[in-house]
Amino acid sequence: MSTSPKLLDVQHVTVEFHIGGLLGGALLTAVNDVSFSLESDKPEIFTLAGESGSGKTTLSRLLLRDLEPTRGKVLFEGRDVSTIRKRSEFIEFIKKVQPVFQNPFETFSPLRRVEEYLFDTAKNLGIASKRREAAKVVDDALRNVGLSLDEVRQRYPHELSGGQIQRVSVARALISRPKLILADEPVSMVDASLRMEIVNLFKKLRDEQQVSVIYITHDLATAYYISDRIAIMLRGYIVESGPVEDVLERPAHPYTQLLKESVPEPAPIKRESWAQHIELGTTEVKEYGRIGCKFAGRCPKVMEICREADPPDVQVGRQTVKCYLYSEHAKVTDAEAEPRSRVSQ
Amino acid sequence: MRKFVLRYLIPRIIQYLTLIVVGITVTYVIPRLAPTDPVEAQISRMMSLGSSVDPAAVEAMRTALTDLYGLSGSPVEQYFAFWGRLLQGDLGPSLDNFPTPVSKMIGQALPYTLRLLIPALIISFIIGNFFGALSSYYPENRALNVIEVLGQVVRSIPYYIVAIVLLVVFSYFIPIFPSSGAYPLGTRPDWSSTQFILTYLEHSILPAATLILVGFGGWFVGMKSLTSNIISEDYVVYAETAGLSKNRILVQYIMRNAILPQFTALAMVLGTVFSGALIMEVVFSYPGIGSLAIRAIYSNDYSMIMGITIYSIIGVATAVFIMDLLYPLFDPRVRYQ
Amino acid sequence: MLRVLRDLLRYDGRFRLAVVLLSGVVIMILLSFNSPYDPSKTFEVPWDLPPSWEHPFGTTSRGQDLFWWLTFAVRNSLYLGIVTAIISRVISVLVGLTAGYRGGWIDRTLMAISDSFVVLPLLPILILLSFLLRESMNLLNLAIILGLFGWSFDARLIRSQVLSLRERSFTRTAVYSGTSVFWITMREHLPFVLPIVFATTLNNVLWSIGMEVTLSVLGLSDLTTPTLGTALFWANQHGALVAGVWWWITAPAVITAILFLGLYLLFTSINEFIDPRTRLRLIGG
Amino acid sequence: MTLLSVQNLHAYYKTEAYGISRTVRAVDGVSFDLFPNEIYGVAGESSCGKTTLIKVISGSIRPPLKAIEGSVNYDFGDYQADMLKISQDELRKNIRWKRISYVMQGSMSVLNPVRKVIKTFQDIVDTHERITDKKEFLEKTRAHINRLGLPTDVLNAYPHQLSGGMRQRVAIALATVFQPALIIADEPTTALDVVVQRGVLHMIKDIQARSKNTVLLVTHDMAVHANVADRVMIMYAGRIVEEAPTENIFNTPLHPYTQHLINSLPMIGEKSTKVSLKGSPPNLADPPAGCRFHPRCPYVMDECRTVVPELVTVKERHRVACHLVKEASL
Repeated sequence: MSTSPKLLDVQHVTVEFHIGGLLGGALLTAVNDVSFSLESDKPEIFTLAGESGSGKTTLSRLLLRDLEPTRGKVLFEGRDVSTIRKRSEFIEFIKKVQPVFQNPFETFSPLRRVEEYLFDTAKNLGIASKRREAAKVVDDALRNVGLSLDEVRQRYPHELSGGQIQRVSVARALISRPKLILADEPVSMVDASLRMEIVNLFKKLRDEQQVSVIYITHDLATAYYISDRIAIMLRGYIVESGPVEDVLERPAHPYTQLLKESVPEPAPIKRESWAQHIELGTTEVKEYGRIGCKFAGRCPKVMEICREADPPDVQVGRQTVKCYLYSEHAKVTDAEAEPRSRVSQ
Repeated sequence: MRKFVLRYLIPRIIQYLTLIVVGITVTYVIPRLAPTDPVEAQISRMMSLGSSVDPAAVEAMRTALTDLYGLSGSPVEQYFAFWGRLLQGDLGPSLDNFPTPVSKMIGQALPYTLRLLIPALIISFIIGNFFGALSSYYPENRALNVIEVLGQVVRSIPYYIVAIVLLVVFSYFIPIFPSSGAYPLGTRPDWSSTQFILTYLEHSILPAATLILVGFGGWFVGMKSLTSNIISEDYVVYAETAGLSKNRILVQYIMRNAILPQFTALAMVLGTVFSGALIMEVVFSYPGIGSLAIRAIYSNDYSMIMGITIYSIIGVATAVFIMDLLYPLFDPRVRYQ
Repeated sequence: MLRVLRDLLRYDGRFRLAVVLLSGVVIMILLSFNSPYDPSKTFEVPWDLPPSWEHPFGTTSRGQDLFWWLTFAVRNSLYLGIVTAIISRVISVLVGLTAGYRGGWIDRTLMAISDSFVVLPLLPILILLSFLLRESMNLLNLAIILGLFGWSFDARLIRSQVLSLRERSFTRTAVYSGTSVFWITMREHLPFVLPIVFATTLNNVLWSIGMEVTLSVLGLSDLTTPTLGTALFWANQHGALVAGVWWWITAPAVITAILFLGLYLLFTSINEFIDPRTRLRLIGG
Repeated sequence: MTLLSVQNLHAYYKTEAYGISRTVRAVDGVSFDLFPNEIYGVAGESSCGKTTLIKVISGSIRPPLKAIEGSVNYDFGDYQADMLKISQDELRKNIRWKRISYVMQGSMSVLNPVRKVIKTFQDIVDTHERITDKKEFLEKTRAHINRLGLPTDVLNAYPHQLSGGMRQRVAIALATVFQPALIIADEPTTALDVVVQRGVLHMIKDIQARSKNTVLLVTHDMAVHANVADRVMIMYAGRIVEEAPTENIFNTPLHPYTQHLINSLPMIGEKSTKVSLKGSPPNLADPPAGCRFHPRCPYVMDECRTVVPELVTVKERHRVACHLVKEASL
């Protein structure tokens, strides 16, 4: 048991957005009572997976202190990040936590040379004070991602490929030798032939430099490839989490099951099963407003109780599942509902 | 409906009220910036014009002026007193035509301005937008390119110069239009006589042309830049790929979408267009608010100028407010949030 | 810089025309420093002479050589336009950046005020103001007043640009590179805001020169200073058209048109050139 | 019968700004055939020329794009057309939508935001078959929509009221109102979530199975091709590198680029290490000589640097452009 505080400890955070005008409008819960943590002595790649509107991007902004939670706390090395007020504290924070963004062509201003961002980072975070020292630091960081300062010097973003920029983006994040990197869909806009080098980079960082990575994605295949643990998000909730092999090889939540089935395999072997008819949900807004389990509207195993209240978190094997199917309560209702469920099968 | 009221209507009402408060406050503050006592300066200015004014009238004017400037009591009291009178529609008497109320004179001049301004605004809006869209959809067309250059030139030149040029050309070098007034000097307006209405129209052609010309340039240029963005929108490319006729695409896909921001722009330029109309009236000695204003300037009729300013602010603000309220009729995205 | 000029001259017809038109204007301005006549003096030359070699633009009914008098007028009008533009640029950039950056109630308040200024009919307000301040209305004061009224629309444009820039990823990259707000504004946002500032500067210069013409024609500016507006005022006062002295009206009107057209073309062509999209196209994006 | 025959097509973008002229050789010598009743997949990375190819074969060539050489011939049975010579009028009257329809990239925004969905249907139908009976049109449209599994009320909605997936399905419904011989679908599911993507692709497959027409499916996502396409063409830097039935492409890929594309894709349940190719796709304004893939190819030979490999048929319906393969088969 480790005595040092956890690297990252997310405790029951909820983010509500007020949509609409000054007086009216509605409350949208983008992140709903989410908790998870990363240990400081065991670097890992933790994936937050979900579709658009699942709240994963909001959650990443929260972890970067870009947003404040409506309720709950985000502790980084024991400190509540919402208490970071002073600029010096913020600089200390971003020395240890760094982001990598989704769109490589938006990460750097199209009108600036990319190396400037690396020099800025080195100087602002106090890694190097002189330009020559900084050049060394920048070059080291770039070599870390398989590039060098000579390759990117004087280059504008559009002169580099998406894969190169994304590597520069990782290099920038590495300059201050952070403990945690938040990568928000880092490969979704990178060409397939260049994608794996970036994904592999995260593995290398974890294994060789003890950097933990929070990998935010909608792509379950790369998530399976690199992560240690995964959390599946749906409409603001984490519906299932655990070691990636367990969650993706034997998904317990019906939503995870549907997601996994829907991922087309890059081989023409499962064409038939993939082509089975599926039920597409109602519009997104409707699912947000639903009471009880957000998936109830299109769940093949839906029960009465699912529409009444939020399901509890249940431990199933090594994974945690937010579903009545596995709760004590469900067993009772299940028994009552048995005849019907048999008919439906 | 409730959502519409809360999200759309209330912010607009707030904006409307802000507009009036800002405008009226500005007009309240301005006289107080004057380095001299405005009342005395005013009276001495009037005296210096040499007209023999009897002392009782001067005294009455002094009271009226002090009242008008709202110079009794502390600044805060003055400010509220100012509002108090405004809300009663009391803008005081004209100093030049003492004691005819300013409101009455403005009321008489306003129809002339509006009868010119509104049709000119509508016509320039329609043809400017139409040709602007046309010219960006048919970039190769020579005639449209010539129109564009004209539009750009006219748009960048002040109203006054455009008016003067038209005046010089069409009533001095080529005298086909009367040069001043809304009807010949010495005629009395008689709205039942066709003869009178015809001369009235004849006199209005040049002033209206000035307004339309300048407005046309503005709408043309604005529409052209809007449509050149819309032309590359997916739904236009799609409609072309689907083989829709050029006319249908131009009207239903390009103009229909580009016109929406133009409606917003219409509300924003009302103040400018109104100002332009005033200038145009001065050039053509057209008997509207503009002429009233210049006469007031020459005769130092302060209360008239104040009245015109306040009425203009309220009038323009109200027009903008009404247009804002009409906007959702044209844009389904606002209608169904 | 020279290359940019060369490229613009070679490939942009608008720019060439602008250079031609504005050279004329610049030459006039330079000549004003060498004028044989004092513009404040009257009846130095025979009056009402039509244009001739000796008096290229003719002479006025006040006995002034119109050409030399107009050299001062162009200089003063341009001076007014530039001073106004500088003042209103400072206000609009400050308001636009602040509102865009700070957001929240500051944004709402600033924008409510600026929207009001956009919509208000300025001419009546300016008439009222000039009327009251007529005695102290010199060129500089007029420029300041116009500057105070001419910032609102541009502040709005800048704000909306900053709002969208703030949401773009590279702003966040800069934030997590530890860059301070000041440097983010200068390095990340200014290159995108600059074209707007530049384009609006033109509009503002033109607008203020036009406003001066308007107020002068109404007799509300300092009528002893030669400007394009006071030229027209004096011509009107003397009934130039009725008296057949058509050049007195035509010359300032034509020069105003040339100045306006020249500035307009200059700014549109430069503006297209410094537009980030064009720049991207040029660096091969 | 061949529906479409493309021979040696070259299509370039030529631009000029402030004296700098550029030629981007987006499609550079492409030949292939399309047959009735198949789903033909086109795969490749960004800027490999697949979007340009679609523009040319759908007759949407406009500056700066220019077809430099080659031919694009359609044979619809009752009507033949050469896409590079056809007049705009004829294109509109005889081909657009009635014979070739289009599901665009970013179909989310193909619907006019200020017009109800039904109006867009009306615009398209009226353009090609004058609507005389409004009621009949409405009934037919409803029936069409329902047959594709869409609820009737989408017709009375404005585009912004529909979800992304629903808009995409409306776009497909629009593309199929006239039973066209060819449907071109350009990245139809790129912006969609996997579950919705699956639904949309099912819809495309269903339509094709029912009307036995041809679907040209363009996407960078090999996994989609594996599950949807009958034949797949792989493009790289403006040229075809390989073309084969889906089974062959995935089971016996011959070109090193194809092999890499397939082997580098991670799969759930399989954790072996995947690697990327070195380097980046070339700049088409200045492509490498010889085989355009040679700077990145792990098996590069001298010949590859200078000689452009021809696209040769190695097996039935399996074509590949690689010097390695040529040697092996000799």
